[in-house]
Amino acid sequence: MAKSESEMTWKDLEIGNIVTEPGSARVYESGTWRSQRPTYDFKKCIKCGLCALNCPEGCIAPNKDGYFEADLYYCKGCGICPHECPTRVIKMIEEVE
Amino acid sequence: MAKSESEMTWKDLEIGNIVTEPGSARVYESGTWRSQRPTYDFKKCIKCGLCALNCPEGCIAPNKDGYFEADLYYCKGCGICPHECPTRVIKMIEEVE
Amino acid sequence: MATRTGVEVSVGVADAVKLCNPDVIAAYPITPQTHIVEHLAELVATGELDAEYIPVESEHSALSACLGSAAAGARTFTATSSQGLALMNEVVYVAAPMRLPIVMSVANRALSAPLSIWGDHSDLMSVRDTGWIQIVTENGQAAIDNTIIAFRIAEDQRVLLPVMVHLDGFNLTHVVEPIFFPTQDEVDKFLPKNRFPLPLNPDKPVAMGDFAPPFIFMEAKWAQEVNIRDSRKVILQAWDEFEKTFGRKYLPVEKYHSDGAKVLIMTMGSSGETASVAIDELRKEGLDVGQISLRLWRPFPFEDLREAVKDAEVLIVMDRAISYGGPGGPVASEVKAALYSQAGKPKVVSYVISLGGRDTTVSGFKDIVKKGIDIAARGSQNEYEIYGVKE
Amino acid sequence: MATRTGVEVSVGVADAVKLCNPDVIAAYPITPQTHIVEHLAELVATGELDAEYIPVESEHSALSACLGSAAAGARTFTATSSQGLALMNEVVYVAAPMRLPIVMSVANRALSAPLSIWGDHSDLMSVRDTGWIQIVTENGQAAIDNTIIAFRIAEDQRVLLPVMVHLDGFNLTHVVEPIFFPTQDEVDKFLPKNRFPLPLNPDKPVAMGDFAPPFIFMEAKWAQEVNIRDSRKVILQAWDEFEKTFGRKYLPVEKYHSDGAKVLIMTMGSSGETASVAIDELRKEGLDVGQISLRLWRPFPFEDLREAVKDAEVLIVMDRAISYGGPGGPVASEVKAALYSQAGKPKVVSYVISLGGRDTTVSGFKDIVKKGIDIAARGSQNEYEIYGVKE
Amino acid sequence: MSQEKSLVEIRWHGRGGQGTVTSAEMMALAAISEGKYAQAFPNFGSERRGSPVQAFNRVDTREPIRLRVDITQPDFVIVNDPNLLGKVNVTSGLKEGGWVVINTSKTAQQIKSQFNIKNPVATVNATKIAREVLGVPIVSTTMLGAAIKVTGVVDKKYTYEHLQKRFGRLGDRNIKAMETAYEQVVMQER
Amino acid sequence: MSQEKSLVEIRWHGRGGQGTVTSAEMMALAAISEGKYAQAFPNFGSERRGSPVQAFNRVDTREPIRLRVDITQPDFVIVNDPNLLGKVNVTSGLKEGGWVVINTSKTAQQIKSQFNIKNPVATVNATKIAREVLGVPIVSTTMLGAAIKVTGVVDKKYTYEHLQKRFGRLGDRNIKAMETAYEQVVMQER
Amino acid sequence: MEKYAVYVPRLVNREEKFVAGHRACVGCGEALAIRQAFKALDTNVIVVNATGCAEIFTSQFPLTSWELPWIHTLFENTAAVASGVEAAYKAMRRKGARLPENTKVVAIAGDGGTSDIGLQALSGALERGHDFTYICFDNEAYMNTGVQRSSSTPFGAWTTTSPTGGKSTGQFSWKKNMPEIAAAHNIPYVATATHGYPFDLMAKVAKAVAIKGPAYVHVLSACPTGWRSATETINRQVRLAVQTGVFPLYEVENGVYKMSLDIPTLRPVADYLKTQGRFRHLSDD
Amino acid sequence: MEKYAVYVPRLVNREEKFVAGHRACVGCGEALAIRQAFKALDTNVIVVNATGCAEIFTSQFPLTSWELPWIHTLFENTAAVASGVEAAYKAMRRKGARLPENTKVVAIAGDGGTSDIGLQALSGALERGHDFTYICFDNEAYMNTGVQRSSSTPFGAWTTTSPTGGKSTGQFSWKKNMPEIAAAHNIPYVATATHGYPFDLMAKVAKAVAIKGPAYVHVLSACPTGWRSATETINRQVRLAVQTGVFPLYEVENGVYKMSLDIPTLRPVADYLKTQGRFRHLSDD
Ligand SMILES: Cc1ncc(C[n+]2csc(CCOP(=O)(O)OP(=O)(O)O)c2C)c(N)n1
Ligand SMILES: Cc1ncc(C[n+]2csc(CCOP(=O)(O)OP(=O)(O)O)c2C)c(N)n1
Ligand code: SF4
Ligand code: SF4
Ligand code: SF4
Ligand code: SF4
Ligand code: SF4
Ligand code: SF4
Ligand SMILES: [Mg+2]
Ligand SMILES: [Mg+2]
Repeated sequence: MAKSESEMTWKDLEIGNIVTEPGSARVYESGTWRSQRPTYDFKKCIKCGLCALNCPEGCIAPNKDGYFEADLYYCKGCGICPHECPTRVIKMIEEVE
Repeated sequence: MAKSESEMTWKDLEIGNIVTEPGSARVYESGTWRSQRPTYDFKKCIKCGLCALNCPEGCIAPNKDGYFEADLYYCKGCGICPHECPTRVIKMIEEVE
Repeated sequence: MATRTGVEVSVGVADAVKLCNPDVIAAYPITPQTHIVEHLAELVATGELDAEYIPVESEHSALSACLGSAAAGARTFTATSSQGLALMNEVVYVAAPMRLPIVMSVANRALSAPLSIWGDHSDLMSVRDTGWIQIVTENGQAAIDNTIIAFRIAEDQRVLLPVMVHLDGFNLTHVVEPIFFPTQDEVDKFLPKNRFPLPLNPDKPVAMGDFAPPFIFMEAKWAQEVNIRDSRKVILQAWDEFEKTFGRKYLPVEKYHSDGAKVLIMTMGSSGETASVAIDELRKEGLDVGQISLRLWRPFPFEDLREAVKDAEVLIVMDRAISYGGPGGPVASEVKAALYSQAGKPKVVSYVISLGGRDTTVSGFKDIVKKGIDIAARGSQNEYEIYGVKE
Repeated sequence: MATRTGVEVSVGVADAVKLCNPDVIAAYPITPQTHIVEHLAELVATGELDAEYIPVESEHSALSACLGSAAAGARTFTATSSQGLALMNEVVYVAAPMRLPIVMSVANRALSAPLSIWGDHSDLMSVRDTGWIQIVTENGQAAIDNTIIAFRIAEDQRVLLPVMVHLDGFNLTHVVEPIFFPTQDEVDKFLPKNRFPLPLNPDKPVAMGDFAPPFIFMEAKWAQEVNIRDSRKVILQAWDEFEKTFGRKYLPVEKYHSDGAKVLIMTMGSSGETASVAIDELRKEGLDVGQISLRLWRPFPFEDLREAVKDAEVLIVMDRAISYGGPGGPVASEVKAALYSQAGKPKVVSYVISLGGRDTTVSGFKDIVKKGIDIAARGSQNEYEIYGVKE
Repeated sequence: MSQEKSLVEIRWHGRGGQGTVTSAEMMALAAISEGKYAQAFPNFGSERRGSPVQAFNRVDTREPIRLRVDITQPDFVIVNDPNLLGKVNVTSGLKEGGWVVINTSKTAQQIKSQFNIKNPVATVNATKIAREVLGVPIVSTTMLGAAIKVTGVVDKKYTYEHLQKRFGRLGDRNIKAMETAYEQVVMQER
Repeated sequence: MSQEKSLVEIRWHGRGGQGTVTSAEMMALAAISEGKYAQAFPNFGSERRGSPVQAFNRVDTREPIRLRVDITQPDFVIVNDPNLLGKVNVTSGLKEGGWVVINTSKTAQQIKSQFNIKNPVATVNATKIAREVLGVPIVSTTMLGAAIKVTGVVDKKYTYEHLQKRFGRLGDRNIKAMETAYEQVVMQER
Repeated sequence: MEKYAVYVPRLVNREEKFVAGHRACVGCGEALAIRQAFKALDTNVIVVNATGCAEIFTSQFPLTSWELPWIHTLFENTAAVASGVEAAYKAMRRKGARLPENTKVVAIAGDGGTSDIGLQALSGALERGHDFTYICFDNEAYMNTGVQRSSSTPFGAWTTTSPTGGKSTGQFSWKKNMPEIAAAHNIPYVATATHGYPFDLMAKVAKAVAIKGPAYVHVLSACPTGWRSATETINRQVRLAVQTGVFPLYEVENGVYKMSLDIPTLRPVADYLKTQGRFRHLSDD
Repeated sequence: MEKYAVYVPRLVNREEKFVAGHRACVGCGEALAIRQAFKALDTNVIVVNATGCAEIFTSQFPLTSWELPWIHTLFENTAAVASGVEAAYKAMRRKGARLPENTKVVAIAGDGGTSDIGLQALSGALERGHDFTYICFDNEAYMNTGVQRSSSTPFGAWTTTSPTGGKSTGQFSWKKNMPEIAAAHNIPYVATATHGYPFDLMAKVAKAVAIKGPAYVHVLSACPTGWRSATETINRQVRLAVQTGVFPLYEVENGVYKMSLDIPTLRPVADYLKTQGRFRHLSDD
């Protein structure tokens, strides 16, 4: 959408308010919800991908080195990934102001 | 009811149109529906009461001699009772005009 | 060429649906709608109609299945009545704002309690806020013609709204009468193929039914309102086009000896036909009385109504429903509201008639007209009048 | 003695229900009604309230269970909102003609689609023909007081009708505010024991819910209509009595600086409180404007309305719902109809505001009043106006 | 309605499940095929097997029928089931002079005196005809023939296509039954 | 409304599941107990655990509150969760000169420059207080104390009964947390 | 016929709670089954009735065929209404109201009102554990509205909405197994019965009502009108359903299944099908 | 954890059809389970979604978290809407419309939308044999509206409408056995799964969708908000439900039951209960 949500007029609406852009919620920064964040000790990582499979946000993907890392734009800091990591790569730390 | 159905006014109705006389449908002569009627050869009757138990109208009861007999005010002439009578007491015959 | 045949109106409606070649029919039986859906089931069973007939487990699911079907881009039909319409109430409300062009026949019948399988317009009134286009018919021909027309209106790209075609239970649905049927070719020409613009389709995913926070809800509802109001011109076009093709004309407000008449009665649905016999007789008796009848209930034809009553001094409005503890007849109430600011507007007398299958006969209508004129002249204690209740 | 406490209005309503000592509560959760039923569940769990709480599987069953409960002679409460009210629509229609004195709180919320959990009056309007007595409240105190009053009205032997108490979702339900609570003793005195005259009881079998052929249906419906119209006097008595006991007065049409004012705005529900702030400011600015608000929606207070507007030249009616493709705001439509035949009636300007949680602020109301006066003077192209839609 | 009344109203009496509505329907379909205006409709409501039921016709030779109310004062009454006599008031509302057409083995005279009927009565033993022609005592089409003869509202040949269509391979036999009753019905003015 | 404005409007910022609504509720309950008029209400809508949420108060010393609309121009803003700064525009609509009360270990000066806040800022390390007094970092009652101090809309003693009632055997500790924050909050005008 | 089925007068209560003068079709199996069911019960019963044939043929205003307190409200909410009645009695009794002893609630509905439109209300009431009995009178279609298919209509049966034709040989789906679904709710008692075995039926209904908690009885009820069959043989028809294994008679008590009848060898299903016109097209080929 | 659960990248489709940026609570098991389920599927799927958490957190206007065609209409009609979509594709395809190949319909709903208010629509759709898959994400209460009990709430669990108090120890009734009820409909495939066993879950969902005819998958989904539990251990919580026998993992294929996991000795149920605040009052005594 070109317009911001709050600027939309009734004429901007698709028929039936249908949303035509799949996956458009990707613009939403769910990372603002986070109170803690994952940190990594990639040396231990076996690239098994279990962290990614078990992230409710679906925000973990291989970084440029092929290590699985959270996208903090989305990560809500639930702390699941450290629990699923078989090799204890991940640790949660408090967000700071 | 004192008044006939078609004479009832809105003021004659109970709250919520509740019917306060249990079993009042007994006044309805379902026998007018009949095209055939049961006849009896009571000599064969063992007074087992199966005919009564199997009459959809519930209109069979012992007569003054204790034989089970249909009340023609209600009997619709379905022909079930002869089929349930173990001793073939009952036979259906056509109603005549 | 159209053929004239005798047919039970319900069967005729089903045959009309068949001519429209729907893809999906989802319906639940209820008296007096049953013959419509039974005949459709029959047509599907024999192969005369190639459609999926979904024998759902309730009316709520009937219309819900229709939502899914229409959203997938299929031509979709259902029919119901009374309790069925009430049971699907929540679903009725969502079809219009979702812009799903479903066509539904409603065999009008009284709403319980007490249970009645007989006709009135309480079911019709229960959905008057739902945003469906609503056409009310007064004879078999109108019911059948408007079933075909309904698909055209609903699926028009400028409209994309669900349409209800109301026909009175029993008084229409169960009557065998002469009907002119168009041919398949004629219907094919009149009714273009369905092409719902944004269907559910993996090739081009869309999301239908997002929830709307306060920043946008009111805009969405206003868009809906503008849309149904604007559908008026498409409806008129469809009726015009229908007349050109088939020779039968339909108008939002039908007139019968109404131009110039000082006294008008206003009807909606099949009782209008009986009433017009009364009008004939009254005119023969020398009374300056005419009739208008409302065919287009939603969008409400404000302009047509105002035009039709502009010369009248007395307007007697018949309703077949009561808004209990409220304004009495909903039609009369809306008519008064519509005329409220008009200069020289008629006196409006509101009559509730024919609830739950009670007939209003020709002499009944004559009686109402006479009483109505009297009330207009001398006033009444009542917010509205009711006709034929045994005192 | 009554105590003044801060309480969330929903919790207050539940506490009020508790004071009425109901036997059965059957309810299904839906935002923004949830806190009412959750608190009732809590009161039952702790033993503070001795009642059966039936956690039904849908709203349809919620009200259905209430039918059974009330028919058995038990004091019965439920609460719902929006989609829930729509889903129980068919059941809502049967409660009144069966004369079952159920009390229901409705936390008013917009009807889908699009889905909105926020407030407006579309749900309220969807049940306007159903024959329930309907009280609309504009603040927490009114919601809570009228919950108690509702039981008294419903179970009055002259009434025996179900009663809805409407309170705006969120704007009332979710606000903590100061409330005066009556004591148990006071309530016990105000509210006699339930004695439904013909309950389901093996000692004296009755049949409830016979079907009604055409020879009697219309009589049954007329009896229902007379009954709800006559309930008016009982309602007024109950409010009088309430005032005597508790000192707070309720009227079918509430007035605020309205006597003699040339311009009136009419509101219903909680937005009326914000509006009255606007009225104060406008009056300070020198405008001769007053306010009336509708508290009794059914039975509609024809007399009170006419009396309240008799001096007004302009009446600006606010609606929080649209009858799509129809008359716009249902309240304005009924008001126009009610005033149709009045001599010297005001010009009525209809405004739809605050759908789906959109706020109308003090300055919004001021704007509406000014625009409304202008429209009354110069006319408008529109059947009604809508306020605050982004163009 | 500027001219003489051209409308004829007919009431049928029978029992639920015996095809009374079919009689009326065939009557209307035939009249429509003939180019007339006609209606057929049942007694609105539920029709239980065995219960006394009614069906109705309106036939108008001149103009479209606009009446959409019950028929309470018929011009003709047709009684498909003789057992109804005495149980149901078949002549209720029947116009003076209006014929009652009855399926019976009795004579009109017997019927009139037994059931105290003032109106003229036509009789036909439709049950017998149906048994013989159709093999079953279902008289809906048979009584149609008698009714057509007595009411004269339609030429019986217009029933053919409809009977064929409705009864498929039993069409011919139903036509025969109709025709037989048409021939055999006895109209006795008094 | 014939006199000076007696109405104070407050907005709270926190996260779903952290008791922000409780803060506002306690504030209103206390004010009402004091005999004032007050409202507390959440941001209407769904409040997901973790999501940024708001809650509101109106307090009026003189007259009943009739406003039933959102608060868009608060007199005070209270920020229960410091992580929201920079993510949520906490000063949106805040009246000129209106205080922002923030749970933070930083100084007002640091906060103001880091987040470019023009309004006066009061700070309190509520998380630390809560951890110490309650044993958990849940700051709803702690921040209540700071808010009471800065807004001055209610005497803090009127919160006691409500904190006791809401927190039962943890009531005293919550009162302590509230009082501690009340004492420790630092109001720095610029 | 059940072997012990003789000398009814000694075994069966003579009082009728469902009286003569009703308007069911001639030879209605549903009327018969209802009569038998309520013969098995006492007068301490409140009846909650769904819309359907039974409701219509017993309750034309201003009359009633019921000697028991009876309520009908809608088609699909029977179990919910029953829940409300049960809860009301529970609460009022607990709170000291003077009420008759040991009041029982019995809900009755057709197969449509049970397995289709009323299923959810029923499932909810069973799950909540109300003390009531629900009896489904299964005539295998929506009969009251003129024989439309329900989910309880057997595979292949003709109805007006499962008609036969070039593209259809009647009902396309298998009969929904309602007793099984009820049993999956883990309620104390589920049973099947039919009016062809009246003593079995009566015993089961009596047991169901006596048991504390929800009980479900599923009663096959012949409908000569909808089944296109003879009226006089309806008992034979349903007995054939049992004897061919089409409709087994059994009980499920606290999860334990028990067959009610010993049928060493089942008769061929065709014996059953040929008694009814609705299956005629099947035997044609 | 499943033993074969390593090297996900090789085993699992990396594409997300349910994308990041949704608004589920931190640590939502339902969001996780949905993500896993749709990872198991291709892009040929149309999603029909009931009102509930999943619908709300994925569809705030004007955005959508779905890469698939998706529709939400109401809370209780999900299976009926899915019926309509399925029938529409069937009819349009038969009549020659150009449509993508092999389109599949997947309906998703919460436990409330499935075992309570949406049960009837589901039962009807299963009975009619539509070719679709229904997945119930069971978090054991009405979470979207703030944790009210459903019929799927386990016995003893605290919710806001099964609160604890002098007269109540939480939920008074036993958890409705939804998979069993689905199985009683004699459909080709029924399975249970949970996000704690993601490969099992994905395999079952893929199988369900591949099978012709109706399939039902019941997915236990932790809700830390409603369960009053920690977010980081949700997988452990649901695995304990399996390992204690509280939530067995199994499949029913054409009526044949098969356990999915070999658990020689069940762990004590208390191990499971103590992970969640909603059961706290139970361990108190
Ligand atoms: C909501 C609703 N839909 C439809 C109907 C119409 N209707 C009344 S009874 C009935 C069928 C009843 O079938 P069943 O429950 O099997 O009982 P039966 O008549 O066969 O004994 C139907 C469809 C109704 N009354 N209400
Ligand atoms: C008819 C109707 N009743 C109630 C609601 C309110 N409501 C919306 S979602 C929901 C609960 C959903 O529970 P569940 O299906 O278990 O899904 P969850 O949110 O737990 O994932 C409720 C009660 C509604 N939307 N519609
Ligand atoms: S903390 Fe939670 S949200 Fe963040 S990456 Fe890990 S699993 Fe995903
Ligand atoms: S789970 Fe651990 S080891 Fe596996 S990819 Fe993630 S961080 Fe690496
Ligand atoms: S024929 Fe039928 S109705 Fe008559 S007595 Fe025998 S069983 Fe009863
Ligand atoms: S069934 Fe036969 S033997 Fe038995 S009582 Fe009846 S008539 Fe007599
Ligand atoms: S239709 Fe069938 S069930 Fe209904 S009354 Fe007639 S025979 Fe009985
Ligand atoms: S309430 Fe539970 S299911 Fe809903 S979004 Fe939050 S964690 Fe997920
Ligand atoms: Mg049935
Ligand atoms: Mg849930």
